[in-house]
Amino acid sequence: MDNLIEGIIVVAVLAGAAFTLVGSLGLAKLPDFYMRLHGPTKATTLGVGAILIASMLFFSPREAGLSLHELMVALFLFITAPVSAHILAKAAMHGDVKRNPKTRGEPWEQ
Amino acid sequence: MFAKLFPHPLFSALLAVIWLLLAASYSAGQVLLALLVGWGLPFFSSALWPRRPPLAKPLAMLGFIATVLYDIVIANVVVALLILGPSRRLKPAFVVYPLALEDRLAITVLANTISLTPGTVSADVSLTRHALLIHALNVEDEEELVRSIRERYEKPLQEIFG
Amino acid sequence: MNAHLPVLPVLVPMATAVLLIFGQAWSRGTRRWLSMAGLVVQGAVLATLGGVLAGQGPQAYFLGNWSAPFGIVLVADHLSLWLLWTTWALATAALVYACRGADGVNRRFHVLFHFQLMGINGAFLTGDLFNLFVFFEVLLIASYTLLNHGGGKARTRAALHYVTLNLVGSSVFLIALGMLYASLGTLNMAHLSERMAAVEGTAETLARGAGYLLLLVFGLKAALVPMYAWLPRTYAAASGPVAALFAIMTKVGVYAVLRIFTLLYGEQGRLAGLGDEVLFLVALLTLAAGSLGVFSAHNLRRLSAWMVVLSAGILMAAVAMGGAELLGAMLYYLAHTTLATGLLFLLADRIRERGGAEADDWRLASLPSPGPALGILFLVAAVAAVGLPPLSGFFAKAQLLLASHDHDWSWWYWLALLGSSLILLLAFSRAGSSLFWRRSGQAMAGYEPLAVLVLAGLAATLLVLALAQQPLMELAAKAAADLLDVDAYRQLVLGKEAG
Amino acid sequence: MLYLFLALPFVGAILPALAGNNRNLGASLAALAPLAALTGLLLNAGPIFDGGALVASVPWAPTLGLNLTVRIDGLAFLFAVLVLGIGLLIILYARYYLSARDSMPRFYALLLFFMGAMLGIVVSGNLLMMLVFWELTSIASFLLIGFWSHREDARKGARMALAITGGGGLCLLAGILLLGNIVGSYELDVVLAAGDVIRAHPLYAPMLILVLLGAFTKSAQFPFHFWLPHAMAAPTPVSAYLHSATMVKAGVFLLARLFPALSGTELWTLVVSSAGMATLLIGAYVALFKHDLKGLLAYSTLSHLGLITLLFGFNTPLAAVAAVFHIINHATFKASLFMAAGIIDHETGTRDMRRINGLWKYMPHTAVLAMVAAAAMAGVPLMNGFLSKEMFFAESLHLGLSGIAAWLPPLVATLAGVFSVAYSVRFIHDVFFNGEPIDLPKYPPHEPPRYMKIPVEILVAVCVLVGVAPAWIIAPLLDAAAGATLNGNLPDYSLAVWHGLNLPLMMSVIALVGGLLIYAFRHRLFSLHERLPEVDEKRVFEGLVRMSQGLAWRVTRVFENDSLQDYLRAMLMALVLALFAGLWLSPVDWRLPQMLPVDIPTVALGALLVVAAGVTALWHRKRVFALLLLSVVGLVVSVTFIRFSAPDLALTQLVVEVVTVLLLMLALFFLPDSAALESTARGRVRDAVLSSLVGIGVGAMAWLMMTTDVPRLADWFMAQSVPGGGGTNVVNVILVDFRGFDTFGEITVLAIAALGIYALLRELYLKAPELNGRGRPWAMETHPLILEVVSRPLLSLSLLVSLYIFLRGHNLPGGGFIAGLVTSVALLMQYVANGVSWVQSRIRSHYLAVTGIGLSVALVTGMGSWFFDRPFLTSAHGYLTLPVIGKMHLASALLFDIGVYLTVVGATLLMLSRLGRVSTLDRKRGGH
Amino acid sequence: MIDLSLRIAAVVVGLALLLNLYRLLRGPDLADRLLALDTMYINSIAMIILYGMYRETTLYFEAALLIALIGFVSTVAVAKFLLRGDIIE
Amino acid sequence: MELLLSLAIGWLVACGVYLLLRARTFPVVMGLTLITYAVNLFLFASGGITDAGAPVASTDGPWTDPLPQALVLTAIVIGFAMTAYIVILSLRALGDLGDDHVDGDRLPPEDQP
Ligand code: NA
Ligand code: NA
Repeated sequence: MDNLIEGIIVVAVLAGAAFTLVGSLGLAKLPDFYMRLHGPTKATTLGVGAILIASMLFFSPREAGLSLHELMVALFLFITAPVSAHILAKAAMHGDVKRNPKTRGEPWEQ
Repeated sequence: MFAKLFPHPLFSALLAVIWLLLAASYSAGQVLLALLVGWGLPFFSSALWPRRPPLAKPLAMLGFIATVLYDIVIANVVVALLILGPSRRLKPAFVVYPLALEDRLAITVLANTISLTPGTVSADVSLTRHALLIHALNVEDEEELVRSIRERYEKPLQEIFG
Repeated sequence: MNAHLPVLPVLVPMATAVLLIFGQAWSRGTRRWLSMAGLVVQGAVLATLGGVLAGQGPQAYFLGNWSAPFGIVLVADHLSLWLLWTTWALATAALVYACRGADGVNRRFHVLFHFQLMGINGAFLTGDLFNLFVFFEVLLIASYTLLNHGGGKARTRAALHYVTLNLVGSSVFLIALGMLYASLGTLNMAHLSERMAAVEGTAETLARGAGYLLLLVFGLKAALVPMYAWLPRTYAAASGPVAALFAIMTKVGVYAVLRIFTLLYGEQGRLAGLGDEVLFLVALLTLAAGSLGVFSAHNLRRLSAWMVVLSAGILMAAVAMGGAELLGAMLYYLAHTTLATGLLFLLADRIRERGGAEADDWRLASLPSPGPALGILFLVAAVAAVGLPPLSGFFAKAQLLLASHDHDWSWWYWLALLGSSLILLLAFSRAGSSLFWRRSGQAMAGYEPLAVLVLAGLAATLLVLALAQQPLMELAAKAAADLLDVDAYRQLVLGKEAG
Repeated sequence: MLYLFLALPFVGAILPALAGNNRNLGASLAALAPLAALTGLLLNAGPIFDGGALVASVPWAPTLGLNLTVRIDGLAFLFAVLVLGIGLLIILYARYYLSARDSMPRFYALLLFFMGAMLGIVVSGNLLMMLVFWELTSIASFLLIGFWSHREDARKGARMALAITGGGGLCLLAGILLLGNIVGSYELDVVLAAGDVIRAHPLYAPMLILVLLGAFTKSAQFPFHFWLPHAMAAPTPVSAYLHSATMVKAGVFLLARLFPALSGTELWTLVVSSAGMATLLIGAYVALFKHDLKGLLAYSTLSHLGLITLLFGFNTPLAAVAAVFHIINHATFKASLFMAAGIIDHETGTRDMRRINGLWKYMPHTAVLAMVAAAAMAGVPLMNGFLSKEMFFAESLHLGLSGIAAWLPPLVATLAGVFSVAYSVRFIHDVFFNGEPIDLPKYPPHEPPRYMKIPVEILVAVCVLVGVAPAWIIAPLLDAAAGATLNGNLPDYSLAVWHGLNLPLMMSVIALVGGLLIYAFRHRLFSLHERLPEVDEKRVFEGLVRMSQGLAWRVTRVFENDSLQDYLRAMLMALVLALFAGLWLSPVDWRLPQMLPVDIPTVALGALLVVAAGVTALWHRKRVFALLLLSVVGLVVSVTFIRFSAPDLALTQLVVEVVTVLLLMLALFFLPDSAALESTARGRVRDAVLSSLVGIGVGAMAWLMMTTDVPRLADWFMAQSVPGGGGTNVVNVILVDFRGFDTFGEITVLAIAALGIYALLRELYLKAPELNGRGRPWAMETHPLILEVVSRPLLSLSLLVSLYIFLRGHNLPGGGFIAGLVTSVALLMQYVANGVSWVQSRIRSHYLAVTGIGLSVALVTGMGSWFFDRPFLTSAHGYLTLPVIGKMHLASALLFDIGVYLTVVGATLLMLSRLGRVSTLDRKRGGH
Repeated sequence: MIDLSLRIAAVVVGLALLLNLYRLLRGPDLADRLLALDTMYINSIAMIILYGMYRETTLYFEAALLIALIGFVSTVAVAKFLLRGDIIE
Repeated sequence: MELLLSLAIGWLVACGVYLLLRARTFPVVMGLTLITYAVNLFLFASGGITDAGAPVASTDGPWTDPLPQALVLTAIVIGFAMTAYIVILSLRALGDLGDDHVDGDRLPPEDQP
């Protein structure tokens, strides 16, 4: 049981870190702002989510009772990340940032 | 009367639960405090949240959340692969999504869901609230994207918010 | 209540200020009376405290009932009392003067005024170095705000400079505090003093550096070279009552050097006498800068502001030389110069109130004359400021000269004191003859007996300082003795088990 | 009684004001006090003539050695009589001299004030007290010389007199302090008895020079003589009083007073006699060439003062007697001459002797008076001036010098006598004879009012009486005065008119004849004199003052240039010096001690910090970008706090940072969001060097701090936190309990800042820019829907977090301050998402009041402990058992923390909501 | 095992932070930089949680919570600034 | 680690000071903020740095010195109040003086007395 939980923790930690990195990698390498926007809002959020799960599993046996307060962080992130992305996209459209020429469709005038 | 005392009853319950989660203690005192918090915060800040959202089927919310969480996990892998792969192959697009929802909260939930689920970010809501602008990282068929969002998210939301 | 006397000079103004926050809607008259009442109570507190000190000697007050060095302790000795009284006298004059109308410009004037007093009084009382920092900040933020009282370009510009410099100063203060804590492991001044006596090694390096940094910080407050240049415009820009009150602000810096350097870098240990030479040199340069400024001023505001710089030099040089007698004389001078410059600032303001924004510029000969009442008051202020008898300035100067005569640096000090006096004489005679004699046309409109009364009251204080110099000198001597009796201070704060 | 005597003139100074416009009454009232004083003095003069003194003493400032000692001996008596007596005559004279435009009460008040001060000098039995009155005479004379303040020459003359005599006063102060220090007392009795000690003291020379500087400036001795002629801008009664019997006599009085204590050394002889000699000659010479009546008299005064000084410089008892005698004589004849000059000025409207001629015809009475007085001045036999001058000549011959030095004094004396006769003759001949008046402003002149001449007549009578019967008239007084001057060692001297045909008489004859000859050839001399380059000391003096003022201004401007950058640079250079001096002057152990190991994530953090801060500095002109980088720095600093186990700091830093960024964003709306490059490359390099030095210094100190280990208070806090403070979060317990007073001050700072900001923003109208930094219009949508909707639940969630952080603060990281900031941020979010007006219309709470309540809660909590006889802020904590809830831990510190919480919320929101409104107002007006 | 994974994860997240910094410096637009900052906030949450696990303490948890809150607030504020210039209107 | 932290502090100070010496209000404020960060770290470091746990009395084992932390907290709050004040003051300066330059030299020079 302990080993299983430990295993899950290890996997969650590593996977979380990996997703985090991927999100940031996307931010670093993708060609235009709108495409970069996808990396952090999702991959990173999920990555942090995974690490939070690891933390819950990690602390629950150590503290008295279930350690669920990590859910609060997750909740916050899941509520706010899309809003941040949304308003960032609006800001970008207002700033007329360069788009990848392959992009179909047009951003809206702000 | 009830509505005045409990402007957002479901939310109150959620807050109480969160309080208990945060406190990580379930003693009688903490439960009482949680109830107090759950009632008090919405009550005292009701001026800043005047309209109670029209929730028709609150329980359906749970199913929706499950769907979304599942989508987040699955599709994140897809995005991760897209990111790791060569960027040249990506086919980004701005897609206009005609909204059927009318409630402000419902629209917001939909927009956020779209942003959380992979490959799409809701970039704008039209001033008339009749359409969403979505940026997709890699999309072959815009029609298909619109249709899948409609089916998977907007329909359930229409149910939840009546 | 007597048991809590040492904390009351901090709490009374604060309570007054807080009450006044709630009194925003009250009539102006009510607010004024409340504000005055706060000062009256404070005066009563000081009088009682004086009695207690005379009877029982210095008092320590352990806040939160935590023994030193763990909690914060306030120490009320005669030195604190001396400065508290000086502040009080100045503040009373400034406040009464302001209540004639200047306080109406901004509803929060009285609030800020009392917060300012809270900060100053706290700085004079605290026995904890970090707490001193906190009170410095209280008095600074209040002064920033008071400085802007009334608004206008000059004030804004001056405030920008003043605030920025002091923010840097505060940072330096914190750095010094960190170095002291790292090297001595405590923040209580008595405890620091005790540990400083045995400091060595790397801790000594840190403690030395901290000493220099503190000198810099307090030098900025006191407007010493090279950090004096901000002062003239700042003080000249402030509204009259505020500038008058600011006359005490540089003295807070002087006090801080006096207290900290006596306790920490005083007689004992490897760092004894740290910075004395530098301080003396810098003080003389400040005195020179102040004299040049006084000499080149062309309006009363700037003249008064430069007076503040000049007197900072005189005070700090005395601090650097040290010795019970000289410090007593220096405290007497401090009270005198604070009140005298306060009077000058109020006079300048009064002239401007009556004759317009530039009315105190004596190059403008065509303006109407400020009239005989202000003329006599100016004469009194000038006589005091220059150091002529029969007012306090003369005796202060004589005391300083006399008390410093057998010091190694006395020739420099005498030269500086007498030289600056001559320059003051030239400057003030020119100022007075141009402002009151050359403008012989009709007098300015707006003669106001109350204003004259307030100014005359302050002027009378200068005479009282001179007439009652014997008891005052004895009190100042007690203050100096309390300051220099480091062992007693430690004993008082740290108790018997200290050692 | 003696104090009353001294106080009389001062009290009397107020009296004339009672008379209003009645000039006679005014003068009478003015005369009351001196008359009473003089009468009192004369009635009590008995002991004085017996060689004793009237003494009274009370301590004033014993610490300083300052006692109020009145001591009237013969010398003091003599001067007091002169001061009061001539003063009375001046009062009478001035009654007629002053015109209706002059304020009589003011004049008499100042005159009496001066009289009192002068009286004070002469009767002081304590040197410091004397100094007090000495300086008072300077002030009074300044006001008197400048009496006609509308005249520029009066103002300038007054200032010059004050500058010189005041400066001398400063020297005298120093000298007297030294003297008192040598003797150990300022009491005159003690000082006069300590001559030997004084002369043997190593500080004798500097002390003597300082005292003499005081005396010489006051008595207008060379080279400080030039102020006196310019003081003639004063009304003539003032000149007659100040420059005959009083003000200038104060200097020679001082020489006389301190003669027993200070004289008798070569230094004394050298300095005093050379100053006297020079003044004597210069005065006598220049007097002859002055066309201005008062100018002539002024220079003759100089000359006579020089004579008296020279006599003291002779350093013999007999010379001292002669000096005292000449003081009396000069006072009488010079006062009468000034008055006569005043009458002439008054009647002719000018003082120019080239225009005033032949007045004998118009005012013979005055002419007679003037002639007698001038004869006294010239030293004509049977006049008082003759007697003292004979003594002077005699003394000049008996100095016991050898060689050329023996010839010099008599030569100088005779020469001066020659000129003195010449200008006296000129005063008479040029004015009363020498043809007809030329173009007088008032014509024809006639005799002045009867009473205006009475003072002159009295004085002239004295001149003659003394001159004819010195032994009867003046001997007792002179004995007393000279005896007092010499401290009782009065030599034998004879006051006869005829001493036989001797050398002094020969010198007198030479002087008389020579003087007449010189006057006869005056025209040739005048033209010769006019060809000499004229030295206008006044212009030199004023030029010097103006030049040094200009210099002072320029030097001041260099440093006080209103440049914040320069001020900062100066301060930072001092900082560098302080830091490096600290490192330099004490031992530094630079060895690498055992350190914490470094790990990769921390290095990454470090890299983040370094790059972000560096780029902020480099690219600060792209302001939004720089602000983002600043946020990165803030974030990294917070994480660093976590890395080193300071969770409370991390929390605080985080919230503070976000509020700061919000604030800066608000500000950036108005500030230009990019700036031009202003500094030169050289300037930037210089600043970079300065910055690096500061950074190196601080970094080195940080390094030393972390590598040194001393016993600290930490253990105690850790141990006491739970039992003493009732909380496990030691940082919070320190904040609200152990060092609650700091926090008390800290929230006060916050509240004041909020108040200040509130005040700053009042009536601040800033133009909201219509385009963004890139010249594009702003987005149309003010409050995006999604943000608006999400902000609603987010508020409650954040408040929940805030409450949570607040409640746990005493035991775990958190507390009132952080909770307060979180609440503020939560509410600010509402402002951002929904707008100022939306929120403001829904939140009624008055932030200022919230701030006030917060402070009050903290204050009242702190004072609560007084009811338990504990000091301010003493905390109480305990356990409370409640039904259902169970045992609850309560600490009064929690209440204090609530105060903190409320203050923070109130203050923060007060600042930011106010600022938000500034722009919105403008946009509303502009109709965006 | 957990320890090792935590160390590895911390290095990985550190790398992610550096990548964020790269984007922050690189831009090219303010929106890009802001996005990078926002990501940095989230990544530092991950870092703090990892550190808490490494130290086996939950004391740092609230810091993570607060970063989530204020990261959002500051991102929104700057974005609002870019859009409207005025963040509170 | 001590070296790293010292370097970071020194660097922050240097950058802050450089910004402080710029001619406009905004960089000055940013410089002050950077200096404040550095000073907070500096003051914190005065208690020495350890890998030990946070100063919470309920947990066992080693802990860091709590006093500097409390001091830094106070300093942060005060620094915040001051920063807020100077930000608004620079706005006021902008409003009153028409630009954001920090020096007053460009006002007409006062003429000589
Ligand atoms: Na003539
Ligand atoms: Na706004």
